Amino acid sequence: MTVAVEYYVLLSMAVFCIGLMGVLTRRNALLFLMSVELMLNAANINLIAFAFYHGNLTGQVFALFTMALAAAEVAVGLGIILVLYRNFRDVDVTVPTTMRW
Amino acid sequence: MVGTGAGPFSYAPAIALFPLAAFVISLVFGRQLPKKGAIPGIFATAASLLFSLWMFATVAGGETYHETLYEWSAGAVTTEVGAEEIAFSFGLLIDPLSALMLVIVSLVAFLVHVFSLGYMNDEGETGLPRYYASLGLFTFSMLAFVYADNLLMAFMFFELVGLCSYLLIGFWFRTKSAPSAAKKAFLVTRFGDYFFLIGVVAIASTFGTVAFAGEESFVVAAETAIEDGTTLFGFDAQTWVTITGLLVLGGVIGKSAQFPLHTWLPDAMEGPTTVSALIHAATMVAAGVYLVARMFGYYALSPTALSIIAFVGGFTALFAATMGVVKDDIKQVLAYSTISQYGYMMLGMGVGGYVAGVFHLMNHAFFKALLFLGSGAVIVLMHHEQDMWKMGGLKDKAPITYYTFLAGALALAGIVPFSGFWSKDEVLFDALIVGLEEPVILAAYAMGLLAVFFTGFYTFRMVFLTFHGEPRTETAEDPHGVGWSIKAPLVVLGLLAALVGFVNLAPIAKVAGMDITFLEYWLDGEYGYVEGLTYHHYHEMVAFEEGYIGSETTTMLLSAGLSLGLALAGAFAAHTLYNVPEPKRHTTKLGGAYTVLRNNYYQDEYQVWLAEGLTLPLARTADLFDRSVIDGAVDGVSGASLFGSSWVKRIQTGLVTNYAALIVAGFIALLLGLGLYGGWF
Amino acid sequence: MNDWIAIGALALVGLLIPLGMMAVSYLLRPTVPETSKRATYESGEIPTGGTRVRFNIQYYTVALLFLVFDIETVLLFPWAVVYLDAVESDSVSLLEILGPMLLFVAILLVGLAWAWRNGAVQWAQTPRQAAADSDRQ
Amino acid sequence: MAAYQLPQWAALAPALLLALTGLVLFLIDSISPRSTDRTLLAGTAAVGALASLAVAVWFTAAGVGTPTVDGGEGVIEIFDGQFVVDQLALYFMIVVTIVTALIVVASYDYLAGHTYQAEYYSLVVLAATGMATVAAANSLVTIFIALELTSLPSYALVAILKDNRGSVEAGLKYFLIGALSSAIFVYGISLVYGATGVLQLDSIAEVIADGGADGFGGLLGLGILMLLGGIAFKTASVPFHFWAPEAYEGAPAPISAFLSSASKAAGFVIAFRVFNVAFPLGEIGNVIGFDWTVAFVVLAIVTMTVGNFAAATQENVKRMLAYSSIGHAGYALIGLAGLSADGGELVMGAALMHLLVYGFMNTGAFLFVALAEHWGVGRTFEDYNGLSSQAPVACGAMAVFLFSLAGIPPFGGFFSKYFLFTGALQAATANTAMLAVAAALVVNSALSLYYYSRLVKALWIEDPPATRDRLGQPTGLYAAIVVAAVMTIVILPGFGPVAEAATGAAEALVN
Repeated sequence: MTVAVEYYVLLSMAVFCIGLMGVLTRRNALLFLMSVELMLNAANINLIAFAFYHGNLTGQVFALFTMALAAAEVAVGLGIILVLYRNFRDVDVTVPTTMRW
Repeated sequence: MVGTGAGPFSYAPAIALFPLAAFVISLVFGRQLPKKGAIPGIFATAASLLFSLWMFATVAGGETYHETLYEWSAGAVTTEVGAEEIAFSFGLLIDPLSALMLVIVSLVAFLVHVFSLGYMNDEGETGLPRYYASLGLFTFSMLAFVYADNLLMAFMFFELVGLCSYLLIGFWFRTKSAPSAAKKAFLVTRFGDYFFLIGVVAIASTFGTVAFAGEESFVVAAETAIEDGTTLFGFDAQTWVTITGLLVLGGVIGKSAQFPLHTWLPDAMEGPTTVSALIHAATMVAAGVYLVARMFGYYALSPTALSIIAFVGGFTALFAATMGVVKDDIKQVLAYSTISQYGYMMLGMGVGGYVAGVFHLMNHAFFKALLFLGSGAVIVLMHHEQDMWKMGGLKDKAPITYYTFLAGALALAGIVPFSGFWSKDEVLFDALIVGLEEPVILAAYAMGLLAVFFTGFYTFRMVFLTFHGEPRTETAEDPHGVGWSIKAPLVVLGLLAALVGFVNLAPIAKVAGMDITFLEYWLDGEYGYVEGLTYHHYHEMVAFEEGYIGSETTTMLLSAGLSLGLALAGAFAAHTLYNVPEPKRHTTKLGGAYTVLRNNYYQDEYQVWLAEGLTLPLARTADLFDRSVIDGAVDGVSGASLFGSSWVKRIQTGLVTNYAALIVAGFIALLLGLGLYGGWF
Repeated sequence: MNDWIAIGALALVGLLIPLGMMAVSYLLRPTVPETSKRATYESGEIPTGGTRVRFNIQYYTVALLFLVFDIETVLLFPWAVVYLDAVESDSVSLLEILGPMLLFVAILLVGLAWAWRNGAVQWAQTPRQAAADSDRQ
Repeated sequence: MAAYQLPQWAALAPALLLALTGLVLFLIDSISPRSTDRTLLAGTAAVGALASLAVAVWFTAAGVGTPTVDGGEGVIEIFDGQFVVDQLALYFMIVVTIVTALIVVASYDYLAGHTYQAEYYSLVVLAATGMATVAAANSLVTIFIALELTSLPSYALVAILKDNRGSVEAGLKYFLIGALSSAIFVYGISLVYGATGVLQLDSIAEVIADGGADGFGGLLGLGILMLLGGIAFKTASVPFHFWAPEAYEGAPAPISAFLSSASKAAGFVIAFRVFNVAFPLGEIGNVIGFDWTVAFVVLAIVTMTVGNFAAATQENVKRMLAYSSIGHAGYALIGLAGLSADGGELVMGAALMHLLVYGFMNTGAFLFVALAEHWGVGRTFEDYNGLSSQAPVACGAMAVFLFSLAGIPPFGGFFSKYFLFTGALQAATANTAMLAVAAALVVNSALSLYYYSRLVKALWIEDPPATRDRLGQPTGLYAAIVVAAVMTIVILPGFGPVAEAATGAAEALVN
């Protein structure tokens, strides 16, 4: 029994929305980052499901690239969060508001 | 017959460039040069004169020149007659008319430069480099205006001429009156030029061309449009030609000091007399009439425009002549006579007498230059006294000045056989024959004829008061001597004033059946011509009927006799009243009219009232409107913008989570909007 | 559809069992509130410090290096998949098969060399290094 | 041509040279860690950027990308069309490398005394590599990878002043919004892939034309919108612009220049390529129900309005420039808004020209701010009062930049804006909404004149404060500023070839 592609899309949408929700509500930079990772993985679900649906490998390969890039993003992000902590003594993203308007 | 770039014509640009070079030299090195810049000016104008004569001779040899030298803008347009592109360029048009005018202008300019040596240098004026630089620029502008081959170029140099006149009239800028006169001249002529500019734009946008000559000219385009019955901007083609023609005429009326924009000219006497000679005889004022002659083919298409030109001319001739009668200042008399004489030229042009108008333009250039320079000589003699009542008896003390001045006066008054007679008579004859069929023209003719009497009167009043009788002041008894640089130009011009009329002896030609109307042949393309710019062609285009009293010859003789009789009557009246040892003012005889005339018919007053009583309140209202409504709106807009700005930038809260929320909200709004637009839901 | 009902039923049961057990426990247990009972460690050990302790920064750099090489394998994976086919095919030379992979690894090695030279894997710092480091800040 | 004897991938030489330069910089730093030999590092980076620029110019001159029928070398496809090197790609490579070179030269002085020299330059060069690769990317995969290659070093660069709270805050905000945007972007890619089954741009267009995506209109539309979001982030367009003011304000000024000029250009090249190649107008309308130009019309108007309005009352010069940069993104978006099924290369060419001119004038303006930061005079308009009396050359150059940004006639900015305006008006015949865009362009330009001239006034008219130290004349910064100013002016007589190249690039894409 194969699962219809619509369900995968629904699943990925759900994951994406959960990630988005996290982005909007989380104030901890690390959790923010994780939420973004969730959104990226939602895209990966899509890519792999569609690759399966369309019967080509493009999506799967692209999913690999996405993962690699997500990792790189996390690496840079963690670096920034570290200096954030060093400067603001906190990883709360709502703390740095010296620049506005 | 249109020549190409080869031959003498390739040197044509130099005619205008010489004075320009003189301008630069005087401006830059004037202070160091001997004579403070007079020398380059004299050499430049002499060179211009030689080149002009060369051009004249070449045209006489049957060649003409029409060449675009530099195209500075061209582009696609949509015009009323369907032309699809328009080019604005600088080009030269040398045909009989412009060749003639080049000679006149450069000759007068040359003589004025020479005269200035005596009038300005010897009198120890300061600021001479500025004076000669302005003269150079002025001559340059006028010469370039003369051989401009298109309306826009003409307009540009027309304006430059106006600017130079401002500089020259206001030369003695430390006095109170000169700057104000300069300003007035500038503003009044500028008022006319507004209409001119609108006219240029109208013509350009209607026909897609501003060229004077050739198949591509706006004259030809207008002719075609009238023949085809095209509707231009919602008007019948002929009506539109009339409208645009009259707009351009606005500039002419301003520059040529026609009623009602003549008021600047008497005031312009505040400039040095040499400048008056240059401005009023051959250049700036002549520019207006010359422009009418230049685009005569265009006016010929519209009888209405011609009638207006003729009527304005006739009216101005009489109107100014009456005012000249009561003036005491020698230059003021000449100023009003100038206005009056240009009225004649306009009258001549307006009745289709192209040759007559140009003829009078030429004669007037010489005799009026003569009279102004002569009056300049008198002013030098009198130690800068200009009031004629303080003169008298100069005849014996300065014979050369007297006789040359007398020649000019005879020409101005129109006494046979001096030049003014022939041309004025021809103008009046042309007016008469048209007037016999057209009542409006007849009225113009009548005014012109009446003005002849006044002309004779004021001219000889001036001569008698200045030169005859007993000296009335001490300076008149012991006048200052004048040098060769003053006498020589007077003699040259005196000869010309006496003799130049012989180039077109129309009445004698008719009576004796001789072919001696050389000027007519010249303008009719007997020698060289540009297609469509000949008298013959114009004559066919002018739609006026002509009538005669008896035969043509009878009419001519009648007209000539009438005008000569009136001139002599005027002269005789002046003789009886003023050619006595102790002349009286005789002003009481005029009664209330005297006050009116002395005040120039209150022309200045009503124009000042127009400016102050009408325009100023209007301007105040506009200013109020501008400050309250417009500025309010502008300030409101900027205030709202800045307020909006302070509001817009508040979105940037500095909280990154808010940004994320706003991004998502913005994205969803875009999604919903486009989804609704694209019909997804 | 029937399959899905079974799954739903399973989920329901999966939820009900723990909730039911918690409910039963709540009903049956005696409630004796005591201070020692509410302590974090009922054994009597007194906790010190917060729950969040800072780790040495070196963990972070090592973790990043691990991440890089972890991901490297992900990217090598597609290459490995086609490798055998490519070797058997005559149309591509060995250089063309190995070249990209070697280049990729070489670039990674440059990065590794840089990280090494810049002290990413320096577990302990000599006083001089520490001084140099503090200069950098 | 030599380009033919080289393997196909050599056509990517501009990007490869940049990548190589980045690796060389890493090697240098590996050999002597913590080196502060500024001349060596900046020199290497500058040489790399200039070499890349030279190659890109050479390729353009040699006719790469020009259709073979016109005597050119034709478009070069690499890796089965994953990359294409055409006129558009080369044009943007030129823009990117020019900006990179300017930045690198200017950074020589700006970074004096900074610890992370080698890292800084290699990150700049790597980001430039990403931008150059973006220009040639022809598949959503390569686009995404190149885009991330651009973004990741940029995040680090913005936050490179580790002890400066502004820099770190800017880096954090930039990173967080960037991560969110790239998540949205990649999700968009996945949806487009779902609807069409392919990721290469021309294949997507084929599938759409064949009706292969007919059943997935909603999916495809949502995907396209999400792609648009990712692009809007990169180009700092509303509503994805929120990171820009902070990032530009907090980052080191050369990096602000780099991000607002080159990185923005990279965003636009994606927009131009993706929307023109993958979703051709007309056909896409049948599938998703509307033409995407509508979206760009809205974005263009809103972006330029928000950018200019917010800039109007700023007190901080750098932040004012940051907002004005958003406004300019709005102008460039007109290039996409004005497209129609049967043309529009004119308006798009105008947008390309604007990006090139913008590369000079905006970079120059930010570099002036870098100079001011180098002098330490302060950040607000008032702090800049009367600088002209002490540094007339730099202030003259700044006046040139500002007037050019405002679109005052003698400078390059006027021409590109003028072409945008006429292009918008021309497009209005097919799409009346373009009239609103043109009107917005005029209104916003007028408003922009207000705040640009405020700065000119401060520099040239206001009196300098009594206590200000003598200002130095750092060679590198001055050189970069003067070169940018000269180019802003010189581009006017040289506009013919530029306009030709831009229109050619646009034509290659639109038709």
